[in-house]
Amino acid sequence: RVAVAANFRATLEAINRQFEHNTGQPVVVSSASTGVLANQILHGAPFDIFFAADRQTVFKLAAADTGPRRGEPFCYAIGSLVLVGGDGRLAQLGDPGLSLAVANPATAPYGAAAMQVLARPEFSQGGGRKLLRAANVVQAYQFWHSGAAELALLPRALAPAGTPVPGHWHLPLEQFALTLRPQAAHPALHSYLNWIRSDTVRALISEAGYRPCP
Amino acid sequence: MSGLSLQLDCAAGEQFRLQLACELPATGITAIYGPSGSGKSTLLDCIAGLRRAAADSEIRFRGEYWQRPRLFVPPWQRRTAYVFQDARLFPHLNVEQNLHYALRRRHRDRGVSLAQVVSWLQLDDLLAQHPASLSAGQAQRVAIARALLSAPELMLLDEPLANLDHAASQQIIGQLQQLNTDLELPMLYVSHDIEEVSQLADQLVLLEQGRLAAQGSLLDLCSRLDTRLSREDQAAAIVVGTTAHHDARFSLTELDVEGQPLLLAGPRLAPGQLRRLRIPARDVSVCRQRPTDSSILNILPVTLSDMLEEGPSRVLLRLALGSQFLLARITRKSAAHLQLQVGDRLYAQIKSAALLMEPVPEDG
Amino acid sequence: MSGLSLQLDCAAGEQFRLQLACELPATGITAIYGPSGSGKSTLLDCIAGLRRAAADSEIRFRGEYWQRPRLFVPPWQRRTAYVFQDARLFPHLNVEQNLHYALRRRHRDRGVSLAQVVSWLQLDDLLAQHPASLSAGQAQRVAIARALLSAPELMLLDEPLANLDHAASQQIIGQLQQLNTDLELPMLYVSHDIEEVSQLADQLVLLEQGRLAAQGSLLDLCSRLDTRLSREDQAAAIVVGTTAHHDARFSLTELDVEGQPLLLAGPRLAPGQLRRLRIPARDVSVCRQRPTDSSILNILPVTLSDMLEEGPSRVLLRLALGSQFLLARITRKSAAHLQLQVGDRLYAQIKSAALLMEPVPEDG
Amino acid sequence: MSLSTAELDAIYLTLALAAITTVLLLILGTPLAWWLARQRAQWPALIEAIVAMPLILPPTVLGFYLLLLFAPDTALGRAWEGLTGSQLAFSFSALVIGSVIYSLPFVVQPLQAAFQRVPARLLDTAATLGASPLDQFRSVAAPLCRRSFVTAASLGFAHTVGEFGVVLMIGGNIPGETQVLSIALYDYVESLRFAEAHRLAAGLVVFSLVLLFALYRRDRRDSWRIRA
Amino acid sequence: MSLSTAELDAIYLTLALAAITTVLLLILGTPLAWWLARQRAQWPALIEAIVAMPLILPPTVLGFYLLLLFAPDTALGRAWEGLTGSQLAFSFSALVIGSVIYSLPFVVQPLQAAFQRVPARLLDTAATLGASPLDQFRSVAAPLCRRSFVTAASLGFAHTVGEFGVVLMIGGNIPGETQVLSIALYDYVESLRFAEAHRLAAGLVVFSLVLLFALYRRDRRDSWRIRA
Ligand SMILES: Nc1ncnc2c1ncn2[C@@H]1O[C@H](COP(=O)(O)OP(=O)(O)OP(=O)(O)O)[C@@H](O)[C@H]1O
Ligand SMILES: Nc1ncnc2c1ncn2[C@@H]1O[C@H](COP(=O)(O)OP(=O)(O)OP(=O)(O)O)[C@@H](O)[C@H]1O
Ligand SMILES: [Mg+2]
Ligand SMILES: [Mg+2]
Repeated sequence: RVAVAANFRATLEAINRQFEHNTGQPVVVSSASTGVLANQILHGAPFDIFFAADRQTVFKLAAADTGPRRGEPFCYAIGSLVLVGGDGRLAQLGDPGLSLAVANPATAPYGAAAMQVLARPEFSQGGGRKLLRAANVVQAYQFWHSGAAELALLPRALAPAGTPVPGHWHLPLEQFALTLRPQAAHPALHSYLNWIRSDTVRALISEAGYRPCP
Repeated sequence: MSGLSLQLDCAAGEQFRLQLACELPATGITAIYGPSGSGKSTLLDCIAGLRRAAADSEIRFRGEYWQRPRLFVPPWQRRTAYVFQDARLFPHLNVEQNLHYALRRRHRDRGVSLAQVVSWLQLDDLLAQHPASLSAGQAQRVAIARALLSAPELMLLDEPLANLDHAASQQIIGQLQQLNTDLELPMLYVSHDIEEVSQLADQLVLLEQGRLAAQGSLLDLCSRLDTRLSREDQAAAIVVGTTAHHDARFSLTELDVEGQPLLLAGPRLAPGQLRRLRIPARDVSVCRQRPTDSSILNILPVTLSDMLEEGPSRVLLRLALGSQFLLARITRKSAAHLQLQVGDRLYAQIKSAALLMEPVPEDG
Repeated sequence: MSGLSLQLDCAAGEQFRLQLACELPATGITAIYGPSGSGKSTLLDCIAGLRRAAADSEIRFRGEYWQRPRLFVPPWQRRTAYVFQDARLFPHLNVEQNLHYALRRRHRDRGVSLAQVVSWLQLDDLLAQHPASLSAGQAQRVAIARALLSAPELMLLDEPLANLDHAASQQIIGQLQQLNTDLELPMLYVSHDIEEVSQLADQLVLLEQGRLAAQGSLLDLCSRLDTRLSREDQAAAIVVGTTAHHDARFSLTELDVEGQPLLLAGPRLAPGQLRRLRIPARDVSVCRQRPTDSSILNILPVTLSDMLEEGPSRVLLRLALGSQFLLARITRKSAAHLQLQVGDRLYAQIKSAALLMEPVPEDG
Repeated sequence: MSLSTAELDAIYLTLALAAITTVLLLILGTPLAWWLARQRAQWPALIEAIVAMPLILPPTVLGFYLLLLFAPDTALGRAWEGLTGSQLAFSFSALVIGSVIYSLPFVVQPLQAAFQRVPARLLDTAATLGASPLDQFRSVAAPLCRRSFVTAASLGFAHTVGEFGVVLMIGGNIPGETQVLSIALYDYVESLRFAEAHRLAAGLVVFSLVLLFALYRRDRRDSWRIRA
Repeated sequence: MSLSTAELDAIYLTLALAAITTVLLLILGTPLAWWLARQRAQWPALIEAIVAMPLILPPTVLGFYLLLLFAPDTALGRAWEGLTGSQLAFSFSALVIGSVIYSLPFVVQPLQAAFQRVPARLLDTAATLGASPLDQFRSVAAPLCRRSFVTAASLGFAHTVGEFGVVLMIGGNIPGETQVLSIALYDYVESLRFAEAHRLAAGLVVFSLVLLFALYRRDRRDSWRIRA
């Protein structure tokens, strides 16, 4: 059983399809926001592995000593940010007349990264803009998609056609995963982990708009 | 301007249908009399606009249509007040608020005041009570008060005294009569108590199974032998007399009925006034010779104008007194014993008679 | 085993308090009589257990406590049936279902059947109707039927006939009396109609402002001059007689009252039966000589045992007929004219008398 | 317990939203419920079912559809912008509209059930005393159904306070503008800041408890006086 | 329109959850509402306020607290595991319990408002005919309040179908076990599969519409017969 942050769900389902095809092992996917899943895991949710959308949550979980023995957190993908909407120029981020949707910086790493981008001096004139904080990146996408927001800063995975934002404008968007059971007891889990680290999967991940982890 | 003209066809359920056409005066008190289930309440509902008679029905009051094809004046614009058979006080308002409810929405400015109504119906002690805590008779008194306060142009009363004791209802009957004349407020009064009816009513409408069985002035209908009224146990004739002198010593008033004196107990009345009397048939006996040492004071010479056998043992007599009539109910045995024949000259002994405008029972 | 013994103290609101202690027989019909607001319904509520009298009150029925300090038998275990002043039919059930409701929960197995009750109260046509569509009188009949079907050991009736016409109520009164004897079903019967009361009741409880004003057998109370009853317009005496022969030709039954014959209209009765008669005071007149050619058949020799002036114009006479008494209401003028004195031997002319067990009015 | 400005803003917004929504709900829901209760025909059952619809869709999904409806390039969005000069989506007005739609069944249904049990006899009585239909409603039906108004208003209010999915979706979580308490609380839980979450939740619960307790107690006192 | 197995699973789970929850809600809510309606004292107003509490907390937050309560290391969690042998959190049973708590006010409040208006006179009448208090309730109060039962049941059912925050939190979105329709729908929207989302939402709406319409229409027919 796999718990996955909502933004990675589509990618992971593609990965799992191949795994199931190769091994005949079924994989059950549960998705929700990283925060909800973390809460559930803290309170005994029966997941074997958790793909979070950030780094922090996973380390917090690993540090908490409740529950069965957990593995080491590992990085499985690095996200990147793109700008969608308007005429595609990054300079629009400095225009106070355009509304901008971002994920909630308090809970979503892409939201935090977006805020770091907006904090750059070249966009300071845009301080008066209408900033829409969606619950997560998907909702930010929906805000923009529905036409209610003119611009949005989104993961490249959601909007491959968007204008990329230079990676050094924000802290790296590492996505970490964590095994929640001792691998030894679960041969299937072991083979699944090996599959995730395989090159095929790495290719799939970068195809989906992520960069591979170092 | 005329009165209240009705042409109604109103089905209630599958089995019952009220169908009648009549003209009622828009003055005085009209009693609607009939057995239970004959459609009395249905009739009032139609007049008040709470039930919708069939589209071709017509209701006209003082020249104004309340219903006719393609016209239906809603109940709140009809200027009637309705005292329902169940009191229907508003449960969320106390007695005083129930009265104010009517007062604030009164149909016209002329009308009785709250203080008057409260004292007439003796509601002072009840004003703060909620309807649920009233006794049935008290609730009925409040309902009458509330209807009066809405200052209607037509008052509909559906057995308003059913839950009141004799003394209380006598008092309210007196007040209703007073209001009827003082305010020129016509009333339709449903009752199955014939005593009540003949005390109050000028006109009578007899209903039977949703149809008009008879209609006319109380005086006429009461002395006829062919209506349902005469078959009642409490059949009575109504006669009219003029007040003559008052005997202060015995507190008796003499009435002149067709040239004959009739003594009634009760308070002093100014002479020369027209008054109605109700004389129950079972309180009248007849004899061929005038008795002299009896406690019966009222002994009048009459002519036997009609006889009707009622069942195996009783006979109803219609006795002419000048142009008016008395009814007497006697046994068939007495009739045989006295060898009564239509046209006989007899003496009617009247044991009791009631003055209707000032309802004080009287006996001889 | 005794009857129903009451010792009640029950406050309703701030102003009203019912306080009485009495023993009532657990057979026959006991009338509870009193003006509106005197606490009649409150009394029945206490007996049924719907109102809780103060903790030190006691109610005992046939030796079994229904209430006493630290004991309160809930209403559904008291085996009473209650006909309320408002019919209180269940609005979500039709007439038949209302009747079945009582039938399914009946208090004991012995009891009348649905078919019987339906035919007694003529409910056949109404069975499918919902309560909201019934006329007031129809609803009352259904309520009586429902109470009967619960096969109670004590029947409480709160003005069950207030909305019925005379003919219908006469019929139901007859049936209630029948049931009372056939099923040995004691009844407490609230009414402010004294005619109804004296037709039905064996015992009488007079209430006034929450207190017991008088209590006793109807016969006693009715011929006393000192109770509220004698001050009523409809005051009447009750006498007991034995049926003698029947005159088939005129359909008259002769009753023997204290050795005197009294003729009553009505169907044949087997000789030798005890029967009660109600003789209204206003239907009795007196004279010093026996009249001969009058339609009044019943003329009985009596002795004047008491006189009571009622207001300025009337006098109430108590007339001894053997060991029983008649009441006569005459004018003060007649009394003066006849120079009446206590002890005088007179003739009482009885215009009408009603046989109570088989309520057929009669006249002489 | 001290509150941050953001929290105070959120509390203020929440109360304003819940109060305005409740008032609007009563204004809209009352006539609708009255109409539904007094219609004899069968087809208004369809309207009843439609009113219940917002309950069926998960709040975020309902919010998504509302967002599609409110967007500036839809008919409604354009009309609104033409009328008021500002955008509908992500405005406080949008929150109000969304909340009203979402909470409508909680107001309409209890009221309708209550109105259906107002005895027609009493309305008729009022009519014969000269009360027009509106007056009959005001002076008879409404006071008889007061408990159901309390129920409707408190369900509507409480639900708006706790509502979250719809508000998040169409509000855009703008602090001081559309960030209500429920979202702030949600944020704390999401970011595993349990201490703050507990504090805010406790505050919310205590506040609502006091408010509702006072409301219900008053209603109890008044309604027993009438029923006695 | 063909449905995937996952969707069929979700539909089945949703219906089972909503049905079981509604039944439980009526079983628990009816006596509670009756008790609240017949208590004359003032303090039960506190119980009324507490019953309304689940409305005030945003669903996910409420879910979070329920999760704290249900976790395997709490008293309740341990007791449950001891009794049934399986874990409470993330089970179907947990969903049921959570839904019942969350929807309780929607059932208790309309019922209470209705019960308060049952005339004591009629209950007394039933008592004199030999009906015990339970029987009085069954045979008089309940039928008189049938419309409010319809309201309560349909609010409870619809709300359970649409509920989402609590279910997501305490259920864990496990397909075939705790993934109900509302979560599946949420998943579609979240993963930008709008076509599927529209299809599922439309199906849900049409289904509920038909169900509720039938229910309300029946109620209309029956209740007018009585009121006529
Ligand atoms: N909806 C209905 N369905 C069937 N019958 C009905 C309906 N409404 C009224 N009725 C019948 O109409 C008849 C007339 O009723 P109404 O109330 O007018 O009688 P009433 O003369 O006032 O009698 P009461 O003196 O007992 O009050 C009754 O037989 C009643 O059962
Ligand atoms: N809760 C209350 N508050 C104040 N007064 C009350 C309350 N309940 C009853 N009463 C009073 O108690 C008295 C007795 O009422 P009850 O109903 O017993 O009278 P009743 O003899 O049955 O009269 P009726 O013949 O009119 O039915 C009335 O005066 C009534 O107003
Ligand atoms: Mg009637
Ligand atoms: Mg009474």
